[in-house]
Amino acid sequence: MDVGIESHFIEGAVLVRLQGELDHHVVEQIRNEIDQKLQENRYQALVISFRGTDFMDSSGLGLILGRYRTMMQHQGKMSLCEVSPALRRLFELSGVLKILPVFDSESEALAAVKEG
Amino acid sequence: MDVGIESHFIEGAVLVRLQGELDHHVVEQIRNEIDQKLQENRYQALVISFRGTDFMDSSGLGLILGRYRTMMQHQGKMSLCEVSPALRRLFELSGVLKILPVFDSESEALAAVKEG
Amino acid sequence: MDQSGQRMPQNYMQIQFPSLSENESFARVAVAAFAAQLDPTMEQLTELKTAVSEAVTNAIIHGYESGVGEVRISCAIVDGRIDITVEDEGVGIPDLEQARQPLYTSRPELERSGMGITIMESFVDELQIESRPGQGTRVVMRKQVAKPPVLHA
Amino acid sequence: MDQSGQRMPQNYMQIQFPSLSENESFARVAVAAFAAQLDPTMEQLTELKTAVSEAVTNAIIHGYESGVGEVRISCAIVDGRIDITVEDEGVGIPDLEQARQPLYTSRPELERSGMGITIMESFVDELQIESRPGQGTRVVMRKQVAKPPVLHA
Ligand SMILES: Nc1ncnc2c1ncn2[C@@H]1O[C@H](COP(=O)(O)OP(=O)(O)O)[C@@H](O)[C@H]1O
Ligand SMILES: Nc1ncnc2c1ncn2[C@@H]1O[C@H](COP(=O)(O)OP(=O)(O)O)[C@@H](O)[C@H]1O
Repeated sequence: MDVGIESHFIEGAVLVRLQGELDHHVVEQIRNEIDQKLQENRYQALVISFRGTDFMDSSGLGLILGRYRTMMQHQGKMSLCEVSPALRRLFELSGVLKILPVFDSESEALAAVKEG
Repeated sequence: MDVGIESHFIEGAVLVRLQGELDHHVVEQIRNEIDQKLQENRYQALVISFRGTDFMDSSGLGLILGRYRTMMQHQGKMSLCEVSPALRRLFELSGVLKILPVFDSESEALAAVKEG
Repeated sequence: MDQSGQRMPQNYMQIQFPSLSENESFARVAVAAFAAQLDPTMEQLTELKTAVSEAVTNAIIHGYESGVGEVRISCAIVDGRIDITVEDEGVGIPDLEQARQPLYTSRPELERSGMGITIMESFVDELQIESRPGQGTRVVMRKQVAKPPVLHA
Repeated sequence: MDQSGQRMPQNYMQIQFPSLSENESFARVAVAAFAAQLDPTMEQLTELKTAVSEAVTNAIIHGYESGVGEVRISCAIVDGRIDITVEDEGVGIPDLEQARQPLYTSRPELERSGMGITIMESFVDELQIESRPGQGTRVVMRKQVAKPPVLHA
């Protein structure tokens, strides 16, 4: 199936690349994997890249907002990148754009969570 | 929708490029267009290219065999090209491979119908 | 036109499946494949898929909670418009007005965002929700995809 | 296992639509989207789509000839195998043995190739056709897509 998640530790941050169609079925399967990586990283920094995300619905928003809450609780930093116009519209509608920075490239998103 | 046909007159032959999914619905729509071009060409030569054909079922075989019959009646020449493994299997199963030459490229297929 | 002055659908389909999360992707792809005959833009297709995904996910998560029941989708095409109905026979929605509030969710523990109904509303032209507690929920979405034909008087 | 010793399906779906040629593509895409949960190879997916396309086209062209009736597809998944049933309530097949001959077609004037049933046979593991003249036709196709789970005695 389309489930795809690839996660890396890069310069103190967890970089998660989400692939395929991000719906409720898939989100249930990948949430634990992300949370485990965050624990290993002691919630320092998280970058989510949507380059490979072909589809997303509000279950994906729930995943993002849930990770945002966790990171805030631990004073961690978080950013998003490589967001298609369709996804940007969802992010706008749900207020994600107001609370999280969105960058064009992974390197910009990684630089942003390392600052300060 | 996926209906796609592109036809050209090239050096005395009709070159037809079939695009998309070749099923009964689509075949009904494109048969007349091919036959009209053949009439203009006085049934001299026909090359069908399947480079853009993503899917085909036995309705597509009916289209090919029907054109083959028409071309034979008029002592015209016909060849096929750019056939994917999936299509080749259908051609093998139905005996198309026994009566029609299949080439890798359009130029080879065109050269073959001009010979003799 | 039929007796009631409504125009008859030019095409329709129905699908049914158990409320398993594996079927969310099947449901939206099936509706998109049906809608393809209206020659939608990529944007319209994404909107339809997203709206269907929201309605089906709600039937699975909220309608049938942890149990399994049947989800039914019917689609009709009339004059370039697609009407999509998603139904469950689940627990129903006790307070529809509350449910329609952006960010409201009854299942925050599942990390639901509470944006499903808001997304449906903004991705289709017309959204209608009927629900009876204990009996189920029916979501009707209408979207004009292609131009309607010119009608003769 | 149920009473009869058959294993219950782990998932299923049903679709219904009028016998319009526009729906041929919808039907095979819907079945492929459902079969995707078995993680088929591209080749298996093409085989399933082709077999479904043949059965649905036959229901439309032969079953309902020039009129319009309903085509129904049901799919069930059991232990990595998909069972697909395509049904119509059309004219039926008077001589099944003849119909199954490669290259036999009752509609040569429509440029049918007579290869539909032969293709279904070679693209699935098991093909069963039941038909009653005047009442309709039911085509059942079975295909093992993923490995069946190891059963405990
Ligand atoms: N089919 C349904 N059956 C029962 N309750 C539903 C259904 N659809 C929506 N609801 C209720 O409406 C609320 C809001 O739905 P929605 O906006 O999609 O957000 P979410 O799915 O994130 O909770 C849900 O939390 C639920 O209480
Ligand atoms: N659903 C059906 N209803 C009635 N007749 C059918 C049906 N399916 C197949 N047949 C009969 O079986 C014949 C062979 O079918 P097939 O091998 O698919 O070839 P084709 O569709 O090219 O005619 C058809 O020509 C038709 O007479």
